[in-house]
Amino acid sequence: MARKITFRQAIHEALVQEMTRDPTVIVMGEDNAGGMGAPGEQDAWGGVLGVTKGLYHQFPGRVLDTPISEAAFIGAAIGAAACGLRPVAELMFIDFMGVCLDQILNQAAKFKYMFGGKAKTPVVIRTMIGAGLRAAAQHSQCLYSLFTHVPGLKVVIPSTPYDAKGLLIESIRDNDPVIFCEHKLLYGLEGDVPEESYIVPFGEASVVREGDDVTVVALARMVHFAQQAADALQRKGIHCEVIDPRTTSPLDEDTILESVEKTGRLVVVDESNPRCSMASDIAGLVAQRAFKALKAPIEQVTAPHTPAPFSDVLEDLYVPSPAKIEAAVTRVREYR
Amino acid sequence: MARKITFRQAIHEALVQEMTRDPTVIVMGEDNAGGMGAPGEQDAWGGVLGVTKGLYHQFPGRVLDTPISEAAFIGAAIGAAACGLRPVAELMFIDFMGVCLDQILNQAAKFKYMFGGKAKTPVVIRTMIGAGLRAAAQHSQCLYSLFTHVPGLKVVIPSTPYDAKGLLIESIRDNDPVIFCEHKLLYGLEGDVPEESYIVPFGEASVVREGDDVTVVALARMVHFAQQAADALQRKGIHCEVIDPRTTSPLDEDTILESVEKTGRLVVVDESNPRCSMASDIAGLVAQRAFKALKAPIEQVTAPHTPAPFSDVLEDLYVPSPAKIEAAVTRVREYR
Amino acid sequence: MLTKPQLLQAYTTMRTIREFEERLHTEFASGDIPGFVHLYAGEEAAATGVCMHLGDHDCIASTHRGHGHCIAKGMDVHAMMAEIWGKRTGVCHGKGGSMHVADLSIGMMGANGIVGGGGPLICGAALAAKRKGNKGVGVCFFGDGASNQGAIFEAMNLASVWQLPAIFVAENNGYAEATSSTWSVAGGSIADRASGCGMPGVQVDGFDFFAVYEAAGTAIRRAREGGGPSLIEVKFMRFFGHFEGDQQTYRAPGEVQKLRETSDCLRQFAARVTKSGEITWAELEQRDREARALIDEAVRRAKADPKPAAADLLTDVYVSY
Amino acid sequence: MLTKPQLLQAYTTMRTIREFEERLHTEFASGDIPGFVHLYAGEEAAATGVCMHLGDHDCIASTHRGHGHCIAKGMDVHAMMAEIWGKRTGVCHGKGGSMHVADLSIGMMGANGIVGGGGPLICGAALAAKRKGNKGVGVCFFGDGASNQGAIFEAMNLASVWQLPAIFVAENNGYAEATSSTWSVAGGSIADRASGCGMPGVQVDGFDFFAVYEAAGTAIRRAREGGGPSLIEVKFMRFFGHFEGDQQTYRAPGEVQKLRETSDCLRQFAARVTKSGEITWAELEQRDREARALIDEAVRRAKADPKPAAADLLTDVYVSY
Ligand SMILES: Cc1ncc(C[n+]2csc(CCOP(=O)(O)OP(=O)(O)O)c2C)c(N)n1
Ligand SMILES: Cc1ncc(C[n+]2csc(CCOP(=O)(O)OP(=O)(O)O)c2C)c(N)n1
Ligand SMILES: [Mg+2]
Ligand SMILES: [Mg+2]
Repeated sequence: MARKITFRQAIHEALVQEMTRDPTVIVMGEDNAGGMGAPGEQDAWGGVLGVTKGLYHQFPGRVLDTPISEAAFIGAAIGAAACGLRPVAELMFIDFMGVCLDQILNQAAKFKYMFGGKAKTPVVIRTMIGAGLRAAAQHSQCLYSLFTHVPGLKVVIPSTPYDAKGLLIESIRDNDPVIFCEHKLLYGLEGDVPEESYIVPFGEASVVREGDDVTVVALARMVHFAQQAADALQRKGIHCEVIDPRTTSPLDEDTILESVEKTGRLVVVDESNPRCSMASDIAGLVAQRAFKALKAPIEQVTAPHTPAPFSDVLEDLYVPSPAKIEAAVTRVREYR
Repeated sequence: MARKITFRQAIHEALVQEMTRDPTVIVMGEDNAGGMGAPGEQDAWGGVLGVTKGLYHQFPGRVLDTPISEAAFIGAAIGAAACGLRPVAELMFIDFMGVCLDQILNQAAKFKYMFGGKAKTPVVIRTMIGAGLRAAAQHSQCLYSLFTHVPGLKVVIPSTPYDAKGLLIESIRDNDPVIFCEHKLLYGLEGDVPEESYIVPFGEASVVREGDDVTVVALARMVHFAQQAADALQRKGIHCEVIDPRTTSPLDEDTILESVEKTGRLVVVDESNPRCSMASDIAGLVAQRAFKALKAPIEQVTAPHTPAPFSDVLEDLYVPSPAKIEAAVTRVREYR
Repeated sequence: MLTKPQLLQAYTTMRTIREFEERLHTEFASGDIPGFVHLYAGEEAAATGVCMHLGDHDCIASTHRGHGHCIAKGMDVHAMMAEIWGKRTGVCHGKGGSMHVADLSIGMMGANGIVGGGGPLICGAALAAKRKGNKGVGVCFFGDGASNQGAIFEAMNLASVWQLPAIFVAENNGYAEATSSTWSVAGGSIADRASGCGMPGVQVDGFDFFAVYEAAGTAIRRAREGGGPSLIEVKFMRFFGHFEGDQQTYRAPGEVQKLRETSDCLRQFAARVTKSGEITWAELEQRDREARALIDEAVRRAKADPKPAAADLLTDVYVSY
Repeated sequence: MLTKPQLLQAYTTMRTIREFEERLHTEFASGDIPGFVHLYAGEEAAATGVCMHLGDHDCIASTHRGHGHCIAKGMDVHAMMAEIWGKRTGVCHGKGGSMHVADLSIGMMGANGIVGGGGPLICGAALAAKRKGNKGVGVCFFGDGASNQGAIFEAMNLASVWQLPAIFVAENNGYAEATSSTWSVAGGSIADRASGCGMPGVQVDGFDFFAVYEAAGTAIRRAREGGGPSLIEVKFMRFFGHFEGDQQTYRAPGEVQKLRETSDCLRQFAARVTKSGEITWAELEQRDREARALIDEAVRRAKADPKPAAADLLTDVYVSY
């Protein structure tokens, strides 16, 4: 386990290993190779952030660039999945879901049910989430709460290179449509990642830190902020249990509920906007199913109910910070 | 107040009165008149359910039929709003949001913020929600939770003819983008509606029934089911306070919180699928802000995490029923 | 060039569709059928003329007006009827209904409640066929109204860019709900949109089975041989309203009656094959009777079939969860 | 037919855009500018040739590559520069940035982070102008990549069906990110897609200001007179990468250098107007100096300007809530 690679490399490696293992796995997206029809290098880009760079030559015919036609190519990935392939399609930013949502919401998510069980749609939609790159309102959203609302979809949100690789392999092998969310500020994160292929199962939260005082559930980049907050709190004698659900659909309810049974206090940290979000979803779950154990109000630490601002000073305020998490934990801890 | 008209007529009347009052109000949608280019009657349809029937002749040039191009015409309504008109655009079924979401999510909702406050987008998107018509998975969704998640949008969900008229008039006069959700099984509902023009303000819940034992928050058709459940419970000596938020964004948090302060018990009824829904949103709100008052777990009564089934027997099970609400209220009431 | 068995097959398919739809029209009026039902009567030559060229490894994506495509692609009529009645024996176990009948095992990717929704999907089917190298094709049926949906345009362009074995069949039946296609399709011709997407486009008379059959044959052969996608615009008119219950006041008085008299694909087909002597009236009438019996039996069984069980509500959402 | 002041105005606009973009290129490299920046250098003739015909009651919808459109439409360059730096003095108070510069008061409906997003919006602007009867038009700029988005196709068809005073300007700069438009635009010509939407479509050399100016004039006049929408495909190539930071390995070696030498709208313009004797080199050089000074000053001020205040985070979401 000593090898350290980045989140970006972990995703790349998962793709390589699955494409090697299974010839029905194909990759598609805008400039996933790059340079189609152009005079210079083929495979010039490997996606806007270079995640798929190299696959084009390694797997001839299996990495498809696309016109800027998300409805068509995301739908094509879905149709191909229904016909026996295992496409991994890249929706460059999750913010672009607005131009192709129908294929995901009304086609992929519903085939199996509408068709009386007689369909299988093993498609993975890889997409970039989150704020922090000064990319402004249309390129900084989380939006996974919207997909989590939709029955028939699975939603995967890794926070570490290890989970990114294992969850992506699991996503590709899974037989249902999966929305795989990659936080743009995590690509450079390094971590231990085994070279061999492995899976991280869906619906199993990771308890990234154990503690008896307050349960903190966090997703994606917020897992790291929660850890930072927990470090600071530990120095003050407050012990957080930090849980990363890793998949929001299915959600590992048991791990969350058991933790709250122990701590009696819950803070949910979600970079999303607050309304009808994963933060409220988990709060609602616990208020229903672990009520007896609760000793304090459930705090939700989220972005505000505003679009993402461009200016760095504003964006830094927009994203939940370790300090805000710390304050929320302190509040629920001190609540009587 | 003695005049009774239907929910459908109330919406029609609101449109007539606002179009009469303000020449910048225009109406558009697929077959909102009907018969364009065809040899027979002009204004042949008035929308798929006849809501806009008659407006075409009454307001020449101000009722626009459209090709089946939701992205284009919903976007056109938004663009026209930014340029000084007050369009009321009809998205026939909210399920079709998938083909036009970008214009709502990334354009209408964000203009004002992205442009530093220097925009005003007074567009109303009328749309049909809900199950019950045996219309199956792609024509029976609620989906208002998705819009509620999005900062910059307002979301309006009337449950009575009175509210439908007053809220639609308010929606048209409002200067922000409004998603106006009409439940398909409410169109035929009759109720008292004043002939004169009036508004129902946003962010003011309606307490449709007072009671001290359990707070029941319900939306759209579920308000009526909650009332039925409350009737039955009353006969057993359990007194529900039934609250209809009427708008989910903005949400009248105070009325809900005050009621829970009084009752200590909450059931949220939402026809949506459960995850990241209005049910969880309200549960999360109360678990954070009225925790001290809570005497029992917060119950959410929702559709299951499945698409809407076609067959009548299944659809009737899919939609939350008065019996299920009654059971949930009884559970929280008896909780010790 | 069609053999006698092929001719009889074509006629039988068209007649079966017609009987299916006429019968649904009657049954709907009696209030027995739940939900929305969109009938294909009048348009039989399109589904039949195209699907005659297809096998099980070829896929079609259909529309809200999908019964004809299903029958032409070989779906079991009782399973369809039961589905439309919301019965457990339905091809989708009663969970889909008329707008979602589907059977992937015969390459029928589903009727679709979303106008234009099938365009992207068929690109996927064609892509899968291309990768498998099985010479399969994907056919997307869509309406004149759907031709104005961005998804259809994007799919046509993508099919061309990827050189997919895909055929886009625009069923221009004159109306999208109450809106005339002469109004909604700017430029007037759906076929003319093909060149902007780098593919051939033709227009054919949709009441003429043979015209559709030939145009489809050319396009499908081209696709199988790696020649890429094509567009066929089929022009005709539907015999019923947009959906059952539609008052159709947007149509000219007598429009449908005249259509039924002068522009009926079944009558035209019958006249031609009997005139040429290839088939006798008696042979056709026998097919008529068989079709009627088939539908009678399908309806009888569908009515008697059991509804889904309560537990079915929660199944079939995921393969695993 | 352009007067000398008009010619000088055209040149000044193009030069200002060029200076703006060249300067941003340098400033970005020094790491000072946050976020994504897409430069318009090389394409100045399009924005300028079109917007010269427009007044404040005419609207434009722009793209992620929007600086040129903004300047041509009359936006204050300091307010733009400050916006790109995320300053409170920016035209959007620092909340939008390069991808969302907008000023509705001058009919500039915003750059747009969503490829193709402007098509529907401009239909709305054109519709509003039509209803107000003010002879205003709406112009949608979009790229070759955007031409494959359903929203653009739908918008063109809708503009035609509604006979809107709308002009669609396809800026075919050869690439969408790293993808060649010869690959992504099946059929090869964006202009050819016009007829399928019932409108005229022309192709013009985008390095030639006069060609763009004339084609735009024709289309805009037609629109003002109630003649409906048109499409203009402007062909050229960008001088920088897709965004700042792009290594551009997909381009041919020396491609940009050659472009700058042989296909520069500013050089071509200067050569023509000096050769014809309409304007002297000295007059042009004076404009060059003025443009440089303007940009210098804008950058100097933008750098010194204050950032937004913390409280700004929560404002401007709604008019009322
Ligand atoms: C995206 C979307 N928009 C609108 C509708 C509502 N709708 C259902 S069928 C229909 C008309 C379709 O017309 P056309 O494509 O010509 O097919 P036809 O009904 O004539 O067979 C409309 C508007 C829908 N189902 N999906
Ligand atoms: C809907 C959507 N898809 C993808 C992107 C990412 N993206 C931004 S610019 C761009 C290329 C646009 O190409 P083109 O339209 O030719 O404009 P150009 O950059 O050449 O000016 C892409 C793919 C986006 N912003 N929006
Ligand atoms: Mg039609
Ligand atoms: Mg380009």
